Amino acid sequence: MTDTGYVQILDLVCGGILLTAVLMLWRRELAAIVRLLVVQGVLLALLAALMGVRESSTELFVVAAGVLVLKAIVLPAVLRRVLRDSGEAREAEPLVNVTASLLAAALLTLLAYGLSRPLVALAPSPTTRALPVGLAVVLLGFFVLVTRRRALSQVVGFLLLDNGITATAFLATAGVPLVVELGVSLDVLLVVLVMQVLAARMRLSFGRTDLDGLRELRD
Amino acid sequence: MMAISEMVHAAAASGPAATAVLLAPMLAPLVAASAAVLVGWRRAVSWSAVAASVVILVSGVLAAVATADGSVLTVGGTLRADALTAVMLLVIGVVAVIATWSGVSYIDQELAAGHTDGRGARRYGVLVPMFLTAMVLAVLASNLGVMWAAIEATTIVTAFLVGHRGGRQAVEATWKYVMICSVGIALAYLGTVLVYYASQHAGIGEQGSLDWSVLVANADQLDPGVMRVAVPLLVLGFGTKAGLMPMHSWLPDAHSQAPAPVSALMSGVLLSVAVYALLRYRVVAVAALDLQFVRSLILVVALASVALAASMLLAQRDYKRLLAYSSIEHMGLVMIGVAVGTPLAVTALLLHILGHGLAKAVLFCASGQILASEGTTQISGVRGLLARQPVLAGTFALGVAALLGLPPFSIFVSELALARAAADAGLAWAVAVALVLLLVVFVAVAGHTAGMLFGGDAAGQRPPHTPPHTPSLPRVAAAPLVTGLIALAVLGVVAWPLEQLLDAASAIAGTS
Amino acid sequence: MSLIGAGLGVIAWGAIAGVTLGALAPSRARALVAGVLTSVVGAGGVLAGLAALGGQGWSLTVTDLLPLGAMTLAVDALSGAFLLLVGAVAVAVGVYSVGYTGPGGRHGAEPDATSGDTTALAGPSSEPGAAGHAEGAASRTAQSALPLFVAAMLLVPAAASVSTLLVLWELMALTSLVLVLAEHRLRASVRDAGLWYAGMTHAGLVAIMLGLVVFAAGAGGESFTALRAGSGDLSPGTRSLVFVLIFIGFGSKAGMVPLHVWLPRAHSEAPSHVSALMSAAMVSLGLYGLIRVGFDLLGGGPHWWGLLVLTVGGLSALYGVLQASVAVDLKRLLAYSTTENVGLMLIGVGAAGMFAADGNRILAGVLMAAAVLHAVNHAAFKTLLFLGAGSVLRATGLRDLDLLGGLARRMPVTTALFAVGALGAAALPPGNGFVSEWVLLQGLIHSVTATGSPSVVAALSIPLAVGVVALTAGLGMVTFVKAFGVGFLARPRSTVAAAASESPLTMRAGMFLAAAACAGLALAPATAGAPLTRLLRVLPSVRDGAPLADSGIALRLAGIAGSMSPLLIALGLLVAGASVAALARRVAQGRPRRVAQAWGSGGARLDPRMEYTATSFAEPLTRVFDDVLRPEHDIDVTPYVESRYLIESVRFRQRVPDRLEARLYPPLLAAATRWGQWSRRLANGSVHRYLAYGFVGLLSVLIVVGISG
Amino acid sequence: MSVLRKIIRTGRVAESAPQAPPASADAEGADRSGPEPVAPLSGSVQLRHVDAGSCNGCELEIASAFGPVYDAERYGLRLVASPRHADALLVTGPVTRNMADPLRKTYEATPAPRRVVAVGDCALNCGVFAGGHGVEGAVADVIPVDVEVPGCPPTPDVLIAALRGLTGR
Amino acid sequence: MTASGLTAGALAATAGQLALVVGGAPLLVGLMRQVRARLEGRAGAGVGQPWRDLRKLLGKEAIRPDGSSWVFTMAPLLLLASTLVITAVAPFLSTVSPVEGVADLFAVVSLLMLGTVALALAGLDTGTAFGGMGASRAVTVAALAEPTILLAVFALSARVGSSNLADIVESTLTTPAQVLSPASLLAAVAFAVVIIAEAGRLPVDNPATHLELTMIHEAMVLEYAGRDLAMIELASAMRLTVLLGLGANLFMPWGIATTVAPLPLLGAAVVFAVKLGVLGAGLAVFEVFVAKWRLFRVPELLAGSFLFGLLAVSASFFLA
Repeated sequence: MTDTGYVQILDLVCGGILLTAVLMLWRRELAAIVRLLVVQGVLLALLAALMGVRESSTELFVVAAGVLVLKAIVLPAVLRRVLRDSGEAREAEPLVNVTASLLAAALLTLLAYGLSRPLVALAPSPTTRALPVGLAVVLLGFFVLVTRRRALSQVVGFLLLDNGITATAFLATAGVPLVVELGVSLDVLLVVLVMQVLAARMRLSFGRTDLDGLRELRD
Repeated sequence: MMAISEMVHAAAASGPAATAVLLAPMLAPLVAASAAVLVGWRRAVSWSAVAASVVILVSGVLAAVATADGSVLTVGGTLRADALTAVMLLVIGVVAVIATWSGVSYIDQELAAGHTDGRGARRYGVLVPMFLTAMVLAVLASNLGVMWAAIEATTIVTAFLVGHRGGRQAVEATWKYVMICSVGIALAYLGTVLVYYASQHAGIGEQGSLDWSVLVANADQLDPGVMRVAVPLLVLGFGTKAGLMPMHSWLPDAHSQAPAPVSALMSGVLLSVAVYALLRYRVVAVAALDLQFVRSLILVVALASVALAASMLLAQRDYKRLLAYSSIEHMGLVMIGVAVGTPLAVTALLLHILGHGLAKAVLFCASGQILASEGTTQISGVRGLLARQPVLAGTFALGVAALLGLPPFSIFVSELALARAAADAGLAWAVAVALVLLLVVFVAVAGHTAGMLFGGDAAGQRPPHTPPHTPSLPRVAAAPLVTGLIALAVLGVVAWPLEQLLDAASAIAGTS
Repeated sequence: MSLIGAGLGVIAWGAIAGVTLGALAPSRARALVAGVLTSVVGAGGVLAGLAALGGQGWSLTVTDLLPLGAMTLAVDALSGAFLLLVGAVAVAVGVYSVGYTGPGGRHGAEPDATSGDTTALAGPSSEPGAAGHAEGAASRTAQSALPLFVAAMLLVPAAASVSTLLVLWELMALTSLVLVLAEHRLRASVRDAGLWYAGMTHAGLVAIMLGLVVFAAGAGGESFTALRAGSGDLSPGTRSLVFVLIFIGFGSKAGMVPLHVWLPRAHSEAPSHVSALMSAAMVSLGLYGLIRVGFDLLGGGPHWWGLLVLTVGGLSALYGVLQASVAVDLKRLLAYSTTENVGLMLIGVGAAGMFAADGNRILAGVLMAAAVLHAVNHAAFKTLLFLGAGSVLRATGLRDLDLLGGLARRMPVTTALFAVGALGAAALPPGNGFVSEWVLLQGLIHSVTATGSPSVVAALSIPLAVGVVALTAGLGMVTFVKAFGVGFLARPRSTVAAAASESPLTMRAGMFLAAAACAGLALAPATAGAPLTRLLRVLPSVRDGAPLADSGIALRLAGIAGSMSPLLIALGLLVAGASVAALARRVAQGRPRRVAQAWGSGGARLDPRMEYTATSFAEPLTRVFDDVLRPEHDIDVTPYVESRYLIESVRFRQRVPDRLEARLYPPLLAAATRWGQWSRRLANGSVHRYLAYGFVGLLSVLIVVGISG
Repeated sequence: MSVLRKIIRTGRVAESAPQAPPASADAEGADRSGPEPVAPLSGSVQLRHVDAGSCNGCELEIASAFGPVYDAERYGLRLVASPRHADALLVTGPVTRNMADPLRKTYEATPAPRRVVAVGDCALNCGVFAGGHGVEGAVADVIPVDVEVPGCPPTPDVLIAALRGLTGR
Repeated sequence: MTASGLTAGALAATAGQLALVVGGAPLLVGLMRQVRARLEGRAGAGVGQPWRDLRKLLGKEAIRPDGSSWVFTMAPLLLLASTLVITAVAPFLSTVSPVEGVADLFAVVSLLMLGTVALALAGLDTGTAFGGMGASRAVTVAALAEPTILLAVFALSARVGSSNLADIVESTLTTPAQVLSPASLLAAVAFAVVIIAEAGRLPVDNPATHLELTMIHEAMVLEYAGRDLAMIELASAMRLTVLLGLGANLFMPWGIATTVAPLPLLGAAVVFAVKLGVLGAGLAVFEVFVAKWRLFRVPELLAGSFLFGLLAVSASFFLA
């Protein structure tokens, strides 16, 4: 693969990741958001594969396959199950409305660019120049966590955050050591499973998964 | 004692003896967990958790003996124990012994009272040892990435322990706990990734490394620009698990909902393990960045945590939440020590961690008993306890005294040393702020607990919903509490067994 | 092994034995065991103190004790004085406590059961159970804490490093707190008293700790040797900061205004023998701390330090004695009197500081000696007075002077011994308080001639100080005339007072020991000359003084003209009184006094309610100092239903609240409450809010990093 | 200064003392009742005045006896506030029921040696009040009387003459 | 000083002034009453009347109220004893004394207070309302007078550099100009007020009152009779004498002997008696002109004198 071709594909993939993140902020249908998550998972796997090609490392291909399975198949499947059980299809009223969310997303992306300057400066290369995308996705994910009311939306926010970190890891270091990567993936999977169980219990106890109901423990 | 020391040293630093010392504390709880999986909750199973805790404690002691002179034990490339690790092993072991020991009667009482069933008890029996394993792994891991994963694993393992009792509040507390901690720890992961990124470009080799000793050796090569972004992420991320501002909010909910022994473990050890991670990273950060930056960052977080705890304690109405906020306060104090970072400060903060762990273990277990006997966690619902339950209330009172930093308990000594270390480092203003906040904490906690403890046995004043109280604390429940208090007092008076170890640990983590 | 070492050994082992045996002994023997061991520990202190005052020195460092530091002890003459003071108090208290905490007595009862009642004669009708008593001061916890408390107090003056001092200081606070709370089951007010005490003492600790760690950081070491050597390296600002901080801290323990609020509460709610220990011994350790750090380790300071101490001392003395003079609760009265006496000590220390800064070491020495001497005298008479109050409490269950009276005939020994203490506290000859106030006044009046041309500040402050001391002495006299006259003389004002009986032998013996100390100090103060000189040698800024020339029976001041012989005055009074009595006896020719009903203007009978009470006794003073005291009156008029002009009953109540406290503390507490209520909103339960905290925190940190990078 | 002027202008108003009654030296004083002046009382007698139910006529005369003109004080007589300080009681009026007990108590409260001087007819025999429903009786019915001063009211010079018998001056 | 202090002459001087004060005090009271009587246009009982009263009281029965304790019977003894001690140590006849250095001005003032306290306790011990009332008032007045008296002492002793009575007297003798110094004059005024308050004279207390509600001193001694009362009366007279004598000798010491030779001593005795007579007569004249103040105006008087005392001290600082 030529350098320019690699850079173009890389930028495309990274752009896709950021775009899906912003779209997740925009859309209200939970099913659509889960679909966007699948797309983002695929793009992440693509990114890993791309790095594998670049570094000609088989390990990265394995990682890419793992990412594909986990982020594009398993986790969305879990989310769909939650979605089906809960029967609540829309993120009706986010705490910050969509317009403001999009404006905030713009600001957060700018901040990510500003922040990643020293990171890029350490080893300027096409790969690291895409680092702001990863950081921006992290911040967007956090933003979703803070502003979305549904339990499912929060899980999505967490996954977005995690995807951002994964992207950052690939872009900055071509992935962390495998043992760490495994640990991380297992942890993320378990967290989401725990949350699925919790969401089910929440529905049992509260009748819905609106997180506003969780305000009994307070001072 | 000498014989053991020679034995341990005779085996090489990475010989089979070392392997045994480092693997045993991880495997023993797993054995206990699988026992619970197989046979469910039995007396013997519950004692096996205690035995596992004792194993952790014993290996902690052995590791301490081996590493007090500054040497390091390793197993393969993944497990590693130096004096700092040994201290943490000791903390985990001691608190675990008390918590599991009092857990024996706790679950029996819960079963008897119908708060849980056989499945719940089995889950408890499985998860608690696994929790211990995760924490032991976190302190033994030589790789910072593995350490991260182990700390994250504690969240998952404890998720269902927090929600042990079931019900709306348990679900709520668990959701907050899992969500906030996962987010926080994810930030720490981002920080880890960035450190790894910096290490790749620091001449460590093509692949870079997350191995702590390698990182420390090459810390001055790490890029300051990257580290300046990474360190705040790490502080915030591990700070979440340590219950520090601004990601502290999960802690009061989780601590107040979890079963008492689990609260004891979380408050006494889990928070400290996160601090331990920060302590490790601090060495790297200080070498890579200027001291002032690291110090200011941590100091702000630390003081903010103490201030928050003080504010929340003032009008607290629930004694388990009171203890939880007190944990935030103490972690804040410990973080002041981390910020100062001189050898004296590190020695002091390690002793503080140990003291706090013991005190909190005693207090949470005692508060579990109070809950069992009074039927409420409201402070205003408990009156004149000392007159009715002298032993239970006495241990609770002494625990509070220890927590508030009264001698002869070790927290006083460590707080004093922290103040001295901070003043020596030119941070007298921080000492002043912290001490004033501690005064607020003192008044608040003393005021709330005085209401619970003192006063006559006014039968008419007790709210009607309280069950007929148990006449006195069962001996099996009282023994661990009293043991813990005695240990706490001895630690505050006698320097001899720990001083050398703590000095060795401070030589590892302290920078002057 | 030196005597000091032996003494400290006795203290340490005695305390350990006390805790163990106090906890293990069967309840019947507990009082005896705890009392004896307390006395033994005290005797160790006396031994060490005498040896140190005799010129011995001693020091010890135990590295294996006290983690992150080392147990460092050193005893010099200054320590010796306070070791002796505390030890002697403990000996008397130990003996006393055997009887006091033993079976019998009414001191476990609600004390104010009848005070609000219009029928003062009613009295507590039911005999308070011995059970309540066994759970109070006689409980296992309290009895085993007693020797430990004494040992902690004794070791405080021996501490020779910041860590050691603070650990022992807090141990003292904790053990005393336990003892203050001993009777928590019997009265709700005990809990409040304990809380106030705990809070104030912790506030004091914060100040001391801050001051000392700043000091240690500046001096480059935490042992007193290092502090002494390094104090010169501190900047003047830091030195002053340290001084002000430790002044606040030690002052709060000493009970100076406005940090005195815990004192009237804790001293009146604690068991009486504990009150004696706290008021007589523990409070003076505040003075010790001030002298040790301010004048030894810091080596004295600028003029304004002295002025500060002098001013606070003067205010404390005046405010304390004013409150004492209108107090109705006997133990509260004694507690306020402690504030007064601490004020007098501080006046001495402050003036000493001023003169030392001016370079007048002779005068500074005299005044410092006066302060220490007054601490010793105060310890003697206040022990006696609190023990006396305890005897009354035990016999009647009452602390309210308005319900007492008539004890002189029912408890003759207690009454006589209390009179000795009251004489000392009223600063009248031939009492012991008079001696130290005399030295203090001598030091003050010589400021004119001795300093040549005094500074304007001195010229203004010293006369005021003399006025304050004089007014304090006058009001102190009123206070103790009231305490003794209303509490012990005349006819009983309640049935319980009428049924009082004399205390057990051990209690009388404890009081007798204290009274003997009072008498010794009153009659032979000159023997303190040599020890006081040795004590002053410890303090660099007043080192040259030899305050009391040891000249046998007369008390002569060294360097300045002034002499007085308390012994001869007492002798003169005795001779004159005896000869007059002999003359009167000859005149009487054996005719005895006829006992007749008191003259009631021909009225039918004399009711106890016609007697003057403490409240009415203090009424003129309350009026005179109306502006300061602001008494609260409460008048209920109940008319008959038929007409509002026909009055069925009128009920008048007067309360003199602690105005300083009312001004300063409730706003503080209210602010804290508001703060607490406000911050509850921070944890409102919303997970979004919680995550937002993190998000905002993350963003702000990142922005700061981005900008600063 | 007006007071000073008044003092100077007025000068001495006390009348010169009449001849001391011979009673003290004269054992045959037949027309006088009452005892010998007691030796310890010679030259100094403190009086406690008790109004046992008087119409206040006697009180006026007593007051003027101690005024500047008669100046009883020059004979060593003095009115005092407490019976404890008194040597003699100066009782006026018939003894009313309500005052009988106080009178007895006052007598009890007076240290020995003590004398009782009944002043005025009412004190001696109840005068016009004799037989009144509120009257207990004469002073002598309640406490022993040593000196009787008749008159309704007795004039100051009579009173002083009687009292001088007690002081012996 | 101490060597000569124990000579027979010095002892004689002390004995002499004891005898003079004990014997003369009732006469001084008699003189004051006589002066007053004359000013009121009366003949008066004669100067010796107080002695007659005392002689009579000694022969009378003593009474103790039911319910009182040893304090009641001890108080007159203590009152008299403390006054005797003051009399012995004060420099009335000679500045040389065998009891030199035993008591200074502070001690003297405190001994005066001791007497007040003894009487106040006795008043309380009677258990009557009047006794308590008198005690309360007496100690209140004394407490407020004490600062003044000590400040006056301070002003006097500050310039001498000693609070020793003999030193102050000697210093005034050697430099008479000091008497007219502002400090000294202010102190004298303050001292005069204190004498009035402490001795229980008008306008603070009326020694001749019959009305219990206005009493201070009298109210406390209402229960005493016979020899106990005699002791109190004598002591009261002596206290007045001692206070006037102190005032006289501290501010106008002329005539006092500076040796213990018989002739100067005799002269000193005569001069002292004359001084006291003049002072007493002056006080009596003053009393004719004033009425008793309300009890709650008394603090004003004492506050005023306190101010004088403070001014005196400040003057001795600034104008010394």
